[in-house]
Amino acid sequence: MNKIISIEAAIDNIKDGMTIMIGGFLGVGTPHKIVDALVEKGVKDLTIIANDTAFPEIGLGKLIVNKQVKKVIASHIGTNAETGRQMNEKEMEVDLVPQGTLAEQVRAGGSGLGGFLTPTGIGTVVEEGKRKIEIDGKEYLLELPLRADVALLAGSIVDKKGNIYYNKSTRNFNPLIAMAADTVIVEAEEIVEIGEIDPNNVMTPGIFIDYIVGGAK
Amino acid sequence: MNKIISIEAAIDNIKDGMTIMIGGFLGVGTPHKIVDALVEKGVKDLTIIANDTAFPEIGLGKLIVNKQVKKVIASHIGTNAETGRQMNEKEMEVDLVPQGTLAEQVRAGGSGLGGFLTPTGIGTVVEEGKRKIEIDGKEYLLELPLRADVALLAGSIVDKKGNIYYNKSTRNFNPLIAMAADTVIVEAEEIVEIGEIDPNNVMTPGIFIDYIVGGAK
Amino acid sequence: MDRQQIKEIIAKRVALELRDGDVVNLGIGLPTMVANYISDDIDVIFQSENGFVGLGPAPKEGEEDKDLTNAGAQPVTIKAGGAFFDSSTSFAIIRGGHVDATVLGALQVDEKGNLANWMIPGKMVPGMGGAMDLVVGAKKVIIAMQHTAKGKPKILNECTLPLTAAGQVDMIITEMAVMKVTKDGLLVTELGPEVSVEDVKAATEAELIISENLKRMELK
Amino acid sequence: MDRQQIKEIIAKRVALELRDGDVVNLGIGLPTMVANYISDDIDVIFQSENGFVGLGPAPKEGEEDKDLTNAGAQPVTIKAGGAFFDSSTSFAIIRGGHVDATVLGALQVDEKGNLANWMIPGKMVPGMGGAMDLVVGAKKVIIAMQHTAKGKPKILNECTLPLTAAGQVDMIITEMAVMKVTKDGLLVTELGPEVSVEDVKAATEAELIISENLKRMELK
Repeated sequence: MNKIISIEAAIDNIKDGMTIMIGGFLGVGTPHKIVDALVEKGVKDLTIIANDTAFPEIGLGKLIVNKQVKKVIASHIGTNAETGRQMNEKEMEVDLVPQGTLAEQVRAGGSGLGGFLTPTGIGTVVEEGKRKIEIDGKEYLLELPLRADVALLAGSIVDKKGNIYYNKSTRNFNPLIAMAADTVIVEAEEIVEIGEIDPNNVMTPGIFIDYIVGGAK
Repeated sequence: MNKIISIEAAIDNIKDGMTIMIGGFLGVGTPHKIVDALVEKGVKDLTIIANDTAFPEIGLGKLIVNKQVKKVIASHIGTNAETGRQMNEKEMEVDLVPQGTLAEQVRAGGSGLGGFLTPTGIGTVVEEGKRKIEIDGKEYLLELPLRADVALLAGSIVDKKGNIYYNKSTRNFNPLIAMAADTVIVEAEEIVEIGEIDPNNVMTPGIFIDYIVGGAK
Repeated sequence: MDRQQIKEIIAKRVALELRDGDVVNLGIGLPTMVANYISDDIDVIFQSENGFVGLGPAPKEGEEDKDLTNAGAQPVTIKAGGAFFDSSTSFAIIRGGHVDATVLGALQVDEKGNLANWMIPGKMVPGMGGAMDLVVGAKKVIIAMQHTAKGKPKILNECTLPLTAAGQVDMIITEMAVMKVTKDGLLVTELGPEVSVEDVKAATEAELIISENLKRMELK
Repeated sequence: MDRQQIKEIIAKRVALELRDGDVVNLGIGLPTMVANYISDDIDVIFQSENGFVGLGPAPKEGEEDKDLTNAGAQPVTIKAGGAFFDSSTSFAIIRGGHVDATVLGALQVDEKGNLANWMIPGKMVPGMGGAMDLVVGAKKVIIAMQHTAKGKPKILNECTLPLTAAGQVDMIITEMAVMKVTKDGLLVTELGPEVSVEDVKAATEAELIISENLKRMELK
């Protein structure tokens, strides 16, 4: 099975109205070439699940500036004024989620869990509409899993089976979204032969990866 | 802070009646020298949380043969006939837990989660005494976190800050129990200087580790 | 037929169910033999629940690695392109639907797809290990076993032993037949070598539906 | 005092709260400055919620690494003995009580230890990022901020803005005072340079309890 495809073939998997998870933290560890191709193609009405909406001219922030996004689920939007503007003018829906809860929701979605109990958000607006469960006298919120149609990852070194090695702080949400979507595409900074990444050091096993797109290098 | 201590000093942390998590899968990835020292010392009435009870002459199975264990929480005891005998004769209590649930309970215990919902065990005796919660028409069991007084890990390469690199299939429960106990002790196969393990390849950050015991090599 | 021949038939037939690129978890015992009969022109990735994908064959004598064993504590190898992980990730893979098929033995299985394979009360209580998660999480659950135990049926109207999981079995493969678990009951789609429909019925407690396209197992 | 001097006082005083071996997460802005004032004879490990421990100072110009930034997207370094991980592990660390202290700014904080620092409805809604998890999970929550905003009190009887977390703040450090959140209310234990009890009371809406052992901040 050859998983390496062109960027055009990769984004053919993304249709109007889909839910897309995108890796990265303020643009670090984001598959920039795939995002740029999506901006160019103009797919619209997307629901984006990501840590943040990056910056207007960097990363997935561009999709928002280009009005391709119907809804955002993220922990932080403060670095992209356009997200706030579209939210305030009700052009786009924004769900703000505590970062740890968001990471865990994606992990649950990829792990077959029906949800989890977290103390985060108790006593705040995050509680709204959620079930509260008491365990040993302490209150927790029941948070539900998140899944997507497509996950877009950035990998520093990717072998031809899709095994991924992330460099430094580029890892962030990438290994989590790799497990939580029907179709998983990684943008590789460097593609290497099978066996070149020590099995001990693989951070995302290739079994999660459907397609590899040759990236920056 | 010097974390390296003698094996005697390490097991001084373990008292009669404590709950101890021990890494390993049928003895692979188990801190054998620490277990042997515990057998020799004869600490008793322990509650052991581990994947399995290994073999009568290998790994934590020795603690059971030596009648130091009051209760075992594990997914599998079939390789150690003495566990079954003590269970059947009611000399020792045994909680059998599905392996994925056990791993997740330990992870929850170390992660500040109040519990999680799993489909595993629905329609089986594992349900007994547990709350069932329906999410989108599907039933899940609410499983609760596990924690311990002390966790005993085996690490292949450990630096002086306690950063751990596990070789091959020795990893198993070790990174999980590292987060879920009040006192965490790793038996190192090899101790190296700080900086010798690439921060990308650290599998258990040293912040979880209280003590390092020099091991086999 | 001797026991070895029976096992071979079962393992060979199970192997035909696996597809190129499939991630598969094989139980210990008979299911492990399936790996020996997979066609060379497909790439099946074996998962070992103690923490890796890319499980390879046993090493040569003298080349065992103490740090690399399967879920039965036997020395194994890892293929190029494999990957190690911890137990929570291993079961995230299993429970999360990332395993395409699991092949497991059974003490009992019934027409509703219920499976009992982890304990006999008062006699044998080894624990469920990873079986409960595997049966709930794998996309396809294949039971691979001898059709009967000491002449007694193992395919029942209803399991009497404690269940491993309820209604999760997709397929049963024995030396006598291939059966699919359907809403209406067990559908026999193939017969084993030199076995008649009557033979299968006689060795089975559960009601059987015989497929209109009933075939003989094609084993190489 | 100018703004820079005020910030310095606060950062220096917060630094005295940190102990050898502590794992600490510093919020962006003023809290980040705390790292500059930690005594050389202790080892404090900084956690960065985007995925590592061992956060070091900013790199020299020209030595920035595009793959290594802090939670504010600024280029940083990692110290020897640091470690990278994914976001779920990062928050397992945070929520699981493995962070000894977090230092955060605030819009409002009240005498019950309630904190509001993530939004002003209709005006500023940046999102909570990791703040809600940090405040719930860290063993010690230290609020480091200017005592007032444009002359108006920020330390209130009760927060009016949406909360980040309820009852989680342990300590408030401003240029005017060090306050501990106790069952009985806010206990003033230290005064800032050239500040009187009356000055602090005038700048604070919440009722203040004055410690019997009231001291002057000792800053180097």
